[in-house]
Amino acid sequence: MKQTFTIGIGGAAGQGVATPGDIFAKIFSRRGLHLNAYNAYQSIIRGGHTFLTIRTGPERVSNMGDRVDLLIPLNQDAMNRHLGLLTDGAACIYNADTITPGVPAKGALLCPLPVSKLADISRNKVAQNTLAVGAGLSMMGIGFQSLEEVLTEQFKKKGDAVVSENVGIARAGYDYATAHFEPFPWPLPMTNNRYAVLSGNIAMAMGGAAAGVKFYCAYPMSPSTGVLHWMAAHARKAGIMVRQVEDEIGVVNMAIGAAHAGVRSMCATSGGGFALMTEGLGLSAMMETPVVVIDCQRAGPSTGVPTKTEQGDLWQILGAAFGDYPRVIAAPLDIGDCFKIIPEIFNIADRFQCPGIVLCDLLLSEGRLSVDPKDLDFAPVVDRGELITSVPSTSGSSGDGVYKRYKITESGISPRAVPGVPGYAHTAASDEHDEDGVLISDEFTNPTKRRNMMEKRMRKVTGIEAAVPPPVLSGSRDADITLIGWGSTKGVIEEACEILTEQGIPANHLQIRWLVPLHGDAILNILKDTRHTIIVENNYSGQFARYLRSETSYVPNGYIRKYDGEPFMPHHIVEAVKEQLGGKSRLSVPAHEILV
Amino acid sequence: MKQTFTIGIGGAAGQGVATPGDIFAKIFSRRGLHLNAYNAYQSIIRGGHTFLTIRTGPERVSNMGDRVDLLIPLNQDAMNRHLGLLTDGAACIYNADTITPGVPAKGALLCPLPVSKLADISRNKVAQNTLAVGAGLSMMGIGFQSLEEVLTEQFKKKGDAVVSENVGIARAGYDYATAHFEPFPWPLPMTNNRYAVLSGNIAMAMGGAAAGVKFYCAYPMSPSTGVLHWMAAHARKAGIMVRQVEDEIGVVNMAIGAAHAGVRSMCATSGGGFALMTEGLGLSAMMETPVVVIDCQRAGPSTGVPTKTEQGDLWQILGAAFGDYPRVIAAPLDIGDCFKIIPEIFNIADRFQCPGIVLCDLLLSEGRLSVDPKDLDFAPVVDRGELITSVPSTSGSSGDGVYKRYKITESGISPRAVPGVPGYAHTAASDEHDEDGVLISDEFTNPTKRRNMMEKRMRKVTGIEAAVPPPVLSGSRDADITLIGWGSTKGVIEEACEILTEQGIPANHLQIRWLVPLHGDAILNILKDTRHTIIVENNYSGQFARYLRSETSYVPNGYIRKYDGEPFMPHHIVEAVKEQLGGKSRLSVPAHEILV
Amino acid sequence: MATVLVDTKHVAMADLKGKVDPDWCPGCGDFGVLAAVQKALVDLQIPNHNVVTISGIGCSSNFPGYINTYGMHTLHGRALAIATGVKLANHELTVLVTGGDGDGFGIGGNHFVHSMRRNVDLLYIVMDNQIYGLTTGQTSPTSRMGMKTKSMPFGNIEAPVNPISLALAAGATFIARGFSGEQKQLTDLIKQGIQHKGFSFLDVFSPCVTYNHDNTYQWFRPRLKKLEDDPAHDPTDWMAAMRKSLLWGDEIPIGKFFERTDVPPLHGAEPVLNAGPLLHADTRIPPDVAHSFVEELM
Amino acid sequence: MATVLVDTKHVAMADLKGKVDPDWCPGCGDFGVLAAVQKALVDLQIPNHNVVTISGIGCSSNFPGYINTYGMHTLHGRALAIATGVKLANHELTVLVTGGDGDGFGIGGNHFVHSMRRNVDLLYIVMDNQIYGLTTGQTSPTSRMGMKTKSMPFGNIEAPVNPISLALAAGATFIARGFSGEQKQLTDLIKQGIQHKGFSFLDVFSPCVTYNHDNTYQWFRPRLKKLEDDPAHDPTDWMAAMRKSLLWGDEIPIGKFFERTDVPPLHGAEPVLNAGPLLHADTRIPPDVAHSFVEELM
Ligand SMILES: Cc1ncc(C[n+]2csc(CCOP(=O)(O)OP(=O)(O)O)c2C)c(N)n1
Ligand SMILES: Cc1ncc(C[n+]2csc(CCOP(=O)(O)OP(=O)(O)O)c2C)c(N)n1
Ligand code: SF4
Ligand code: SF4
Ligand SMILES: [Mg+2]
Ligand SMILES: [Mg+2]
Repeated sequence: MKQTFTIGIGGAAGQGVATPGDIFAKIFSRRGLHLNAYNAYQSIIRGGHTFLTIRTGPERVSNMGDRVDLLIPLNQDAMNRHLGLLTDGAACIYNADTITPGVPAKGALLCPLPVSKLADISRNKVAQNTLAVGAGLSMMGIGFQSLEEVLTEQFKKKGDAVVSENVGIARAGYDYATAHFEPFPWPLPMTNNRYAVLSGNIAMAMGGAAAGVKFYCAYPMSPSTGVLHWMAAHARKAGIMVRQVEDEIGVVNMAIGAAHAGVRSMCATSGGGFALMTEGLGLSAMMETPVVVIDCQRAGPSTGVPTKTEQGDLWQILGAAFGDYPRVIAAPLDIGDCFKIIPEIFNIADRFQCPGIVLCDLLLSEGRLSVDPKDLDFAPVVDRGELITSVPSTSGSSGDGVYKRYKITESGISPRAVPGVPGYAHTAASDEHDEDGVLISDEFTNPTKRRNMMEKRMRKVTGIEAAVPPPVLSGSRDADITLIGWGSTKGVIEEACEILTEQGIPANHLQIRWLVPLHGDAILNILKDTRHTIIVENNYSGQFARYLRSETSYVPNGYIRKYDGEPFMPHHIVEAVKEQLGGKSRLSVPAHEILV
Repeated sequence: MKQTFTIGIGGAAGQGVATPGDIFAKIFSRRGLHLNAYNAYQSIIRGGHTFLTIRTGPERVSNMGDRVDLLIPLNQDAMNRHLGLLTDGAACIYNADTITPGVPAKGALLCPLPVSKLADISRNKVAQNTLAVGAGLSMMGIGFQSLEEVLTEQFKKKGDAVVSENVGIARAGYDYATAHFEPFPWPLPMTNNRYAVLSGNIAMAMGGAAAGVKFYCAYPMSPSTGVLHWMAAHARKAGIMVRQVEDEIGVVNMAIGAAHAGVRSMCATSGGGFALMTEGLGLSAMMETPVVVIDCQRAGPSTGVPTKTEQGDLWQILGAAFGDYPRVIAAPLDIGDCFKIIPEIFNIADRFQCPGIVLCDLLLSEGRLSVDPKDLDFAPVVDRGELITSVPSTSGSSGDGVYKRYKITESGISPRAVPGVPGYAHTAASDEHDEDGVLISDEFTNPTKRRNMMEKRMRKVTGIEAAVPPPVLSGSRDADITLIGWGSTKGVIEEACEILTEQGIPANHLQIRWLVPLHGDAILNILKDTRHTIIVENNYSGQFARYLRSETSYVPNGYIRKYDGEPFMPHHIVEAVKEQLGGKSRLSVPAHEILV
Repeated sequence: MATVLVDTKHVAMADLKGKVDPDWCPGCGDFGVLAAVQKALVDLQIPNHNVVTISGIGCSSNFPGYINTYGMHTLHGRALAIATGVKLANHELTVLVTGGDGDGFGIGGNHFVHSMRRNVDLLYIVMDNQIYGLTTGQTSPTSRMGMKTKSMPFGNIEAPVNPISLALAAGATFIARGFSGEQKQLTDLIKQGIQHKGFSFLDVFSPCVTYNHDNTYQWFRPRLKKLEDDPAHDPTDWMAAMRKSLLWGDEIPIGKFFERTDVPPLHGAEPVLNAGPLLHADTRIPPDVAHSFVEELM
Repeated sequence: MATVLVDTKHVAMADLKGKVDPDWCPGCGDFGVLAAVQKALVDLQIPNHNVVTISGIGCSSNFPGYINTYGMHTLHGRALAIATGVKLANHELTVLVTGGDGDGFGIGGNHFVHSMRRNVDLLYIVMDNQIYGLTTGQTSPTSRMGMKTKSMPFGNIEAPVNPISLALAAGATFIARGFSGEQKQLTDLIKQGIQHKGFSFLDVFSPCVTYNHDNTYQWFRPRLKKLEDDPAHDPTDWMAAMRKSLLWGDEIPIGKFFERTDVPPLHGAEPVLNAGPLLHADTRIPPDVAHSFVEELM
């Protein structure tokens, strides 16, 4: 098993849960440690309950894990909710002035801080937080200097006095813990690596910049808004036109307009906004104007639980817009992949002149992960496909009378001229049209031309299939259990496989990244050699299982699902697998033990 | 084989193709004959080409059939396009002054009318049409009186002079044909039946009125607009509030508002408008407010071919809105069923407090069929479900402190109080909520409550399943071929089965009316005894085949598809079946021979 | 607007308390709007079961959960469409629509215009904080030019909408502006809006203390001038109201801009409703009528 | 608005003829609008490849197919949103948006308001026939009260929108009304609209001879009064324009209601476009900038 260490910080919105989280994250990543952070929060600005989990370790940390090693409850509510999570070897640091601890499990340590004695709480409202950070770092065996550095950076804008006040408080917590609390049995290691820590939203935004996106627009919607925020903040440096639009219908159509004029164009939303965009996707398909739309899923239906995660939009995406048309749909596997997937999907959308959809979710969008900076490649392959942005020097001065925008070709791809190129003027229409772009819906309906044009467009599917790699099995071919997942569950399934294998149940893992096209044959080929398959997904009805079946007829041996708004933890999967191997059921729905 | 007779009338929009069609239809139905009419038209007000097919006969006529017995081309273009359709025994009546015939097939008769000699064409622009109707009826062996009657009704508002002018012209055509053209070998029979002739749109509108719809709203969109037109014209008599709204988003939400206030509420649109409504469907599901939405499919993607038919919206409907929620989706099987299905789906939507979707298509919406008036039952069973519209006399004066709108029950159904009832005030929310309707998305997120509420809602699926009958096989169990279809293709598949059976290939037929829930087990049970199955549908990708597979893993032996905008004709299916039985291919895409 | 149906018991503030306390940030302007609405309903003695409070999505749109009436907390931007359906299905209900500036003027802009021209009989209260609150602080359609937010960190380059001018142009028949820090006037405007028979639009400055640091209580107070204090102001004069609507800067008018009472509300213009609310109508089509429908087709 | 990029050859009417002839009904007002647009482009000598004509769906929206420019025939109601994207991606293009009253004021109403307040640099021509033509004759947002159509056979009970007042309230910087029977003025207004740097709105009475028997050429002719014939009319006076916009009945003004030139167009307000159209921008983020993006996260 990997060595990891998890801190849980709980409190009300507005109590400053984020800051200690950020400080820990910075210190860990600068120490060359990996980390994964997940914040269970609510759609509320002040109050309620927020629980931030930061898990760190020298190796890649792919999910929030199963245990909390250090609990920092910032109020009584957080103490009451979470003390029970602590097991042998874990500790809880809390403000002894305001919080009464419950009875911890055997071997779990209570570490009360006499906050008002250690800091002037009338001057500093978040003194308890800073003290706790100091105390925690001391117990983890991390030298004080790293904390001093981070605090200095953080407060330097506010002047030396504020810096030294905060460093002083942190120091007091650090020293108090050194004197009074038993350190954790294994100090956190250090490596020479340096990681960037980022959310999936930032990753997708940066991925867009790397892909050459020049137009980004959006209407705010959790959990996708972070993409807009990054884009807006970096627009001028990156040379990207960023617009906030009146609604999501405007968003998708504005994005299509910009794409049609020749630039790479992207937008992001969540399920409700995506619902409003589907008509536009059909337009993109019919005009053969490539655009990339990101859907960051949250718990539905309808407004649902805006701050909670789910993989419940799959069928909405599969059914987006009416009629048949070519498109490409991908689900990033982790936060690093959120970056990588954007240039990839743009290349396909551009080459095949069709919409590209990225199906992300709150877990990735708002989670944070340490990523090796060299995985953030700002010079990816860019393939704009057959795009005519100026009169080709070979063709003489003009396409007049020759150029057919929707030329019927073997590949289904017709060279695309953008407005402004002399001699290539044409009309792109949402109505069915002939090779010249002339409507065959009004005066000139024609079943033969209609059929030919449908077939031309749909021929692109073959090309897209070839452009998208089939999925591969992770882990040993020879396993008792094969777990199948898609998108964001990769990390937690991976860890569940490791645990199962260690516990004597060899497990391997098939994670789907490209949803459309799916490569059903390749999947069946993989699955035919398995012993017991279970599809793991974060929704009620098994949306992926149903989709996989629609493409392959495949029915797995069992299902593990969760639809309470919270992500899977490794033990949820491990226990469900054992339950199913024991023959108890074919469908497991693990209960989420963390009350958030 | 059934005895039927088919008239094809072709001309430009604005040339008055509709009127002779209406006259024939009236005369046939009053003669106690059945009929089926399909108009291949274009999205153009004047010009272009329109081809109306009216098929009649003493037995039920379920589709446009394969042959044209009488062709009436109103212009040269129509002559050129369609003369080739005529085979032995058919005839073509045309204006000899303006139209030059081509060479007809052997045995097909040319019947030129010397129009300017028979009528004063400077006075009457559509004299050629009226002459042709008269001539045609004479050749069919129908007495002139029935025509005189219909013309008198039609023109009586314009005064006696107009009536007698038109009757005179018709008479001239009638007499000329009696004198010069050979009559059809078998005269059209008469029966004592009387039929109503109506389109699917009118049927759905009337079905709504019968179901007790009190609120109907829409935004015009072909081919659904006929529902609005009927509703608007009959609103006052039927006591229905009919509104035209600014867009389809407004439509679905306004309909939900009215439904929430306690009345049955309906709206209709086509694929593009439906795309804009999906967010609203999620709202209906989450607030548990029943609403019925009709989608009249037309050829897509995007604006597509607005006047052409397709069954291409299925996956859009299946994927409408994000997240999992209970709903019911039905596809009417013919125009009579368009009426019947509306009260049925309202009962289910009301009982299970969920959205109901009717998936119709242009073929039914704008086609016309003779229907026995007693099948238009204006007193169907109405079950509003557990609806509280006044303080229950048994419960004392108030629900205060007791009533929980979203009470967790075994069935998933919670009694629904409408605004205005004292003591039952509550808030219905699109956010996830507890039994009381209090949000659990903001301050009070709670994975356990969330899970319970999801499960409560989804439990309704079991009830819906029980309320919806499984499909049944038509025809002999012992058949070489089983054709599987859904919705509007029923009639043509039925006839194809008859033809195949007659030709020595015993065929039976499974037509799906309820799409969600699907009753996959019942279907598998039926299909396990079949020899060769073929799924027939009017779209490119086999949307139903893919859906059926997602629910059952079932893969048929072959597919027959069409996506050129035109409906199937029986011979398309018959020939494709033979081709597939011959092992030539598993997918047939018949070409449409009628150039429209 | 509302006909008291059954209940004649006295309506007190306590009767209108919602099932939960508001989770708005301390100091949020929306508290003041909630209090004023509750006070208005008490003053007008409208029983809570005859009131439907309908909202979209946003901090302000959480409103229906905090008041004990029938409530609908619907989709972002769609409250007015839903409210129109509610009103037409049962026009005896008092319909209140509550929401934010993003909800109403951004995504909901089309329903805004069309509900007004239809003169749907309801009171529409926008808690206008010139920011997207619930989504943690982006530019809204009423954010001023230059304002810096998370979505326009270099400052807004788009001119804001003017809700009052727009409402005038769209044909609302009662148009007013309030301030959540001005309870008495606000309550009075709400009462007038409820009593007005037609579309009543009330734009309320309701500061977002968390995300809008430009348009604060302090910023508003010295600028706001009550229209009722201007003896020359004639709320029946549409052009004058339009002129007033343009004022923004040192002087920002609050109060009633405009009212006309000569236009029937939508539900009053359609004879189908003459016999009373649809909710209570017979669902069966009379046999002779049904018969005539079929006969037409024969 | 447009910078001539490459082509300096003379633009003639014939160059602007579309691939097919219009399939509008004989006598349809839209023919006149098409002719006037073509004439205006010839007068202004804008090469066709630098023009993008963008429409929604409707009879009038078939426009792009009938003129030889780059064209986009998009979704019902969405042309303005798409046009905004086009303009921002390549602001050297001349962007024309053409469509119907249902398209623009009905389903497209929200983009109407917001594109105007953004002052997107384009000319928006609405062929306003006060009816839904393509869908065979339903009430439109500009249909007058009482008008009988297939969707309101007992007469319209909803007040129409007033596109000119609405455009004024929404902040369009050039606002005019034309008549398709008045070619010279119409051509002139189109030229002005194209040359205006910002959102130009041109509402054109374009009779539907097939479905609107109320608002015919005959109905319009005696009523229309040219604003340029009124010596007192000052198109820089917003309030005066608003007052004129209210006229409907015996006198209906056509001509330029309003123009202001002091507001930069949207593309001129965003420094990202200072270096030229995005279409020609380098797609690669410079390595040092990319490096700084990553460093922020470490
Ligand atoms: C279709 C859709 N798009 C986006 C959102 C996300 N969203 C929720 S509230 C909101 C804006 C809130 O601003 P406002 O309406 O001004 O209300 P406030 O929170 O400021 O009171 C947005 C964009 C949504 N719920 N639905
Ligand atoms: C989302 C959507 N809803 C409805 C339609 C159907 N539709 C096409 S054109 C049109 C209205 C046409 O009226 P208008 O915009 O005034 O144009 P006109 O035909 O009068 O020129 C409608 C409702 C559509 N294409 N898309
Ligand atoms: S974020 Fe702003 S609008 Fe929302 S509750 Fe807080 S203060 Fe009010
Ligand atoms: S229907 Fe009306 S708007 Fe359409 S082309 Fe004919 S005249 Fe013009
Ligand atoms: Mg706001
Ligand atoms: Mg129109």
